[in-house]
Amino acid sequence: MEFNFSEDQELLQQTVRDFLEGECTAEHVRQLWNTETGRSAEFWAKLAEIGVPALLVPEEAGGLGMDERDLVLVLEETGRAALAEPVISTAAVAAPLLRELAQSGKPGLAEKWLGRIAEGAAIVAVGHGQSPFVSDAHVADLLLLAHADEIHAVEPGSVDLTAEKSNDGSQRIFSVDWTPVGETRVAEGELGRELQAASFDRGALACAAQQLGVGQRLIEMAVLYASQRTQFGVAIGTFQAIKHRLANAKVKVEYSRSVVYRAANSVALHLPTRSVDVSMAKLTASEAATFAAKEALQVYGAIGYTYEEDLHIWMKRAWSLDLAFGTGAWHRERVAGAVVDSALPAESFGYSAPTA
Amino acid sequence: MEFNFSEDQELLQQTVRDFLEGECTAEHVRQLWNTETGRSAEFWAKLAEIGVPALLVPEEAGGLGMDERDLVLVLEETGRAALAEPVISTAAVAAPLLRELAQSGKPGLAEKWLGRIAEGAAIVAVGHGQSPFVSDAHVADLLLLAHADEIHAVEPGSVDLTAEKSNDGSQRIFSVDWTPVGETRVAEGELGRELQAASFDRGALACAAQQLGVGQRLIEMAVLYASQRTQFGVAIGTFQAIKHRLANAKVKVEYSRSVVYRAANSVALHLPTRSVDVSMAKLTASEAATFAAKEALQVYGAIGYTYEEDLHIWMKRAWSLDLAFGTGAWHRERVAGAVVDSALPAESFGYSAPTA
Amino acid sequence: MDLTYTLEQQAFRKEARAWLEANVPTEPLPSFDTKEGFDAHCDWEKKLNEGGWAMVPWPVEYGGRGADLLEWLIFEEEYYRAGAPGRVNQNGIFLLGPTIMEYGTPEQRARFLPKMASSEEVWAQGWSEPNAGSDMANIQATAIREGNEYVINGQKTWASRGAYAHWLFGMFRTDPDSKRHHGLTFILAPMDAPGVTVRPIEKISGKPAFAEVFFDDARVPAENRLGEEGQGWSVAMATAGFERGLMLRSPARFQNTARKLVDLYRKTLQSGAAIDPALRGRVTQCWMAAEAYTLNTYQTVSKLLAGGKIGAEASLNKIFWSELDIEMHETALALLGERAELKPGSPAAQGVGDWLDGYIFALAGPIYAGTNEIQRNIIAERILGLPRK
Amino acid sequence: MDLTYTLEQQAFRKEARAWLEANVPTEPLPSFDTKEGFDAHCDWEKKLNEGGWAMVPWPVEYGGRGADLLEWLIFEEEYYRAGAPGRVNQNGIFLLGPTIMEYGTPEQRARFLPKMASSEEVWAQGWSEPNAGSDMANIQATAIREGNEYVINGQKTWASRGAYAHWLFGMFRTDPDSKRHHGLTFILAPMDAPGVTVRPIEKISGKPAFAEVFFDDARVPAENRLGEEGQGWSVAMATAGFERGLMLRSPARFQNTARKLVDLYRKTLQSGAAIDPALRGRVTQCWMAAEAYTLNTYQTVSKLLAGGKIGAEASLNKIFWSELDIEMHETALALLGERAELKPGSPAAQGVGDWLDGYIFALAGPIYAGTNEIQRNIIAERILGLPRK
Repeated sequence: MEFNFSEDQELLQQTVRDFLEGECTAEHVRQLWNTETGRSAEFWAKLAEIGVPALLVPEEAGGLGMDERDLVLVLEETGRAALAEPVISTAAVAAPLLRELAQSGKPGLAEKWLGRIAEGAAIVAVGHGQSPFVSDAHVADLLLLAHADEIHAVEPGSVDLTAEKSNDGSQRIFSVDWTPVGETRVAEGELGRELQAASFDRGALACAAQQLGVGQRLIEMAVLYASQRTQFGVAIGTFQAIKHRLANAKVKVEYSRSVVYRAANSVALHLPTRSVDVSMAKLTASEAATFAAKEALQVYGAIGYTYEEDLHIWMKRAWSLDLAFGTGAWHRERVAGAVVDSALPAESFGYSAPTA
Repeated sequence: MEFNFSEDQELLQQTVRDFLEGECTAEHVRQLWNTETGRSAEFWAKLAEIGVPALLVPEEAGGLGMDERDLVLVLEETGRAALAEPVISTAAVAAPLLRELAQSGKPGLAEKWLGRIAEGAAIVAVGHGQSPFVSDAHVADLLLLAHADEIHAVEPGSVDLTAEKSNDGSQRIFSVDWTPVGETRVAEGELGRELQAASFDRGALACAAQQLGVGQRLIEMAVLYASQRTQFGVAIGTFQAIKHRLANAKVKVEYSRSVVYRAANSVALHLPTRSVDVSMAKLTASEAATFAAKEALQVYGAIGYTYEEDLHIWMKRAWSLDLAFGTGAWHRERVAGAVVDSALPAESFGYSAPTA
Repeated sequence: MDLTYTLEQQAFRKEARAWLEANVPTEPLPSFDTKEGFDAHCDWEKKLNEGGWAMVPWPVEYGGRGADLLEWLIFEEEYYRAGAPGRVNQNGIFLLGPTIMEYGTPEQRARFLPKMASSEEVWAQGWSEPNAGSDMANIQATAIREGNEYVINGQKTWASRGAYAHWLFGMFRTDPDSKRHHGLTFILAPMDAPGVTVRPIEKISGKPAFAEVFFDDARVPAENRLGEEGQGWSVAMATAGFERGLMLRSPARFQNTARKLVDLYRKTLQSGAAIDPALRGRVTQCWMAAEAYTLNTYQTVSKLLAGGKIGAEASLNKIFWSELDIEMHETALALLGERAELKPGSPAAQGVGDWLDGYIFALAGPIYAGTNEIQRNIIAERILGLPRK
Repeated sequence: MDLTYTLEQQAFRKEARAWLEANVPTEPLPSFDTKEGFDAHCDWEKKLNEGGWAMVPWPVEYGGRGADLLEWLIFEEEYYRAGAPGRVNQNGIFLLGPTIMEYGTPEQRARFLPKMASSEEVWAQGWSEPNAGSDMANIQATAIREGNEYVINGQKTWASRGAYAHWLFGMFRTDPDSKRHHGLTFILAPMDAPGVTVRPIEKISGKPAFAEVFFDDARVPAENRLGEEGQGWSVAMATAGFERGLMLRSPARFQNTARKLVDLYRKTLQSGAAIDPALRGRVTQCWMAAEAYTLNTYQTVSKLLAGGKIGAEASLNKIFWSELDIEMHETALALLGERAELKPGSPAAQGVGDWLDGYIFALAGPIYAGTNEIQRNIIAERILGLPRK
């Protein structure tokens, strides 16, 4: 039993953090909001240089062959930086899905795409049944779309996109009009359902990991502001009302951290508790981040309510991640199904462990 | 449109308050907790002297012929004083029920009991379908019990009582074992249902009115304590964390006040919105009082957690009134039935008023 | 206690309803945070004024209807019920108007009130400065008397309607050596005076909602002073009292939102979408809270009409409505699921995007007009009597 | 990261489970807040000690099992799973024991630890005084050195287990001219010494739970001092750190409650009783929070085993478990409806009264061991770095 990350994992996290702190500034994010695609091919190439899209690509396909336990800390950093690139769809969901398709006897698609993903030369968008929208469809070189119990690999030319306007300028979502045909079908039946479920859980886990970073960053911003802003002749951070708000936010963020890390482990190892563990992670981390957003806004006061202050960039990330890959209510209901509806006692970490 | 109480109504409230402040001290309540019945015939006689049980008894039966708009302020005071006498069952519910039975052609029962109630010479317990327990059954001279769509007037000798132990020392509740027979039946069918419903709403309104007083008193106690108790060299009431807790409790109590008064008006005038108005009152006032209890305890700290400090007398009142005459969830569901389930828009005070 | 309307009140309601039904625009006006919308709202105010419904609570002599507070409540109920446009001239009607009636000279009343009533002149608030937010007494903008003029320097911020308004009111430090709430004077300043620069501030939705106003040796005549020199704090406190109190947040506003929320719940249920079972109770609770707010307002109004006063109680009010407004919108967004993030114009939004807009608007509630932290301090100290220090 | 147990850990769990299954009393013991229950619990501690399971995390040399923190977690899981009695000797095992190991002389270790392990001597906490609660440094009780003794005067309060315990530990002011956390000394005092008077304090349930302890020229030998004279604050802070941290509130306690809550929900549903639809989500949320607490603890323990330290993080812990404990019990009471007010012995209660008892116990959570307000200050200042003043 060992709940620590390895030095290598922490080093990778630090590398990504250093890179994003230098390059993915609030100003950078704002600039992207004002571009047509909201995405930067140049930035994606830099992310590929430090290996982000290659993380879950097998080594034999030119990737780093890591798993979600390595990825989770990286994703946390992308949340912290409010990164606006398709890291969830391409790096966290599409890469392992293509790997699994290859394992199940469809190597062609993986051969074609995995290497390019690892190099940063291809972006893949992913559609799933829990949301009517597909993120990043406008910049995708390939779309992996769910339809009933099937997965289809669809070329961008054969879909019609309608851009929806998200409150989060980093979120580019589309209604996708397409017709499933036999040639695009890459999985169906039991396999299709399994891969859909695994992909959805990977996406939800990725959102949860980003929310950790978003929540932590919101608290840090509010702490900094409260330490500098004075009213009544003192820094507002000396007021108990301010202190206690941020302390409560910190409790929530810290108590979602281990839940997210455990879910990463469950996904990486395909544990039977994977879906429930992911739902707990998504729900808990999202509640923490949206709570932190609300408290941070109240700490900032009027200035936090303005477009020119950066706070809203992270607030809106917290809100949009909360809705992506299953809302909180949806995930709570999934946990309830396993915990409350089951005839058997739920699995409690440690407590339910069998003896040897 | 006039939402003020009359000078007479306020004078009556003040009279009751003065009396209870002098006689119904925390010490008095504690003493009663340690007696077998938990009730004082002597005290009940004094309440009768200032007219409390006579309030809703018609003048021709020796009462004061008032209605719930007069009673509501009196009940608020009984909550404020944590009075432990059967004022809800006898004065607020049984008296008007007997009056209505007389109006519907059963004058005998009213003739026998109403005058004695007004004089303080009779205590009547009331059983209703929302609770398995009957309060004050052990000291009752008469029990008015619901059974299906019937109401029965039962002599104490013909029921078996099992004393249940309430967390609230002022609450004396009993499981009542009895057999409904023809001779005890005083209402049935449509009339029985109507009278049961009206009685239940009167009881719930009475609890709500008491909760107003309980909530206000809890806040006052906590304010007093926080103004006197020093830590770190200052009164703890100077800390924002303490101030904001009690400010929040005050908001809740004040915003339940008009809701309760409106419900009193609806009950007094048999308005069609009566049941929904009462449910809103019971729920809102109970939430405010139980919230105030929790905040007051946290303000007191350890001392508030002791039996020898008086705080728990009111905390326990808030909790037991919360459960009496329908739990919060039950009342919320009743409002939901009218507001959410109905095909028609809900009646909103003022907003929905028709033009002449 | 008599919770029925008099015949006169019923007649008043009938008249208001008839006029509104005949005159309220059938299509929603564009947001008054745009120039186009600002002008359209001014036109609507003009129409209201011509119909005699612009300044309902003002005395007849100033162009009002002389309505008492209960009639005002009735008018607001009808106004929201009719879905009429937001009031671009709110600062004038509810804040500055009553203040000028109380503190203004006869000349000031004659000069300012009629054009306020017709919305020919729309007013911006100038309460806040960058370092005078919650700490309202920390004002640094100065107005130095020179002959028959005040020379104004400094900066105001969060001026609502500031982007397009014609006039601004606020406190300025006329005694540069004074501290805190001493030495302040309440001044009315035209926004087109030389030396006045307006910079709109966008709220998080990206729409302009406030403005910063910079004064650089701007000169206003001494007769634009409201009340005595150095008495600005008292004048402002009266004005702020109007704002914190019931005048700006009429119960009908929240009842209207609550009813829309109930409607959204029913429609979502009918659509067959999965709904978190907890939302049934939350929707009900929101509806009840809007009713509680209404009943409390009616009781307060009855008390005022009977000669009572409202003081720190306004702080209870502020906390209650601002938290309710957020809760109603959060509940609505929870009902919308994935569509909750769509902006109003988004193809798949089909009208639901107004809830997001409303949510962002509601989020300002606990911040402006005195943060809820300040209100809690006021409740604790002035109503509950907890020690200050 | 490897979230599986080693073979050794699995063997340890198996051994603990087997011993507990064979030895845990089949009937619940009476409350240790009664004399009868206290003695019964001491007997149970004796049995635990004989089985080698009393002082699991203590080193073998002091009668423990030398278990590391992970094994301790496993033992606690098995302990709660088996429904074993509450630990009457908690103050000794988790607070004073480790403190004596760290600060005690060899003689003190030999004198106190074995009898603590066997529960022959049960310890009361003497942290608080009437005017030193949250303000822990405001201690006024004195211990004045006279020759080879300290003469103690003053009063301690909220001494848990104080009614029947044999010994008390706490801080006393050895320098009467000192202020705040200076001049304090950590002293071990026998409760049967002349001049010591114990007055039990009943909690709101009417059951004694704490005691006031009065010292009137009570004399204790100087060798009962733990650590140096005047260094009491540092010793106490180490002890308090143990308390705020994970040692007293093992995750299994909350997982156990959460599982009972799920069970209550299922049974209530099966009984056909009407259930507030919001409770399904609340029960689920409670279960998740207990899991979150557990996972957080495992991660913290992994960090500690890898040589990390736990400091102010213990304050996060305190807030989380105390609020969770209340929420779980409130959810249970909401499920019980009208029966929620029944005490355990009430005829209609049929066992559900334990939830009420548990709720009253839980209500103390945000108060004792440093109120949650104090913990929030600590988090804000020491973890987040917000300014003190």
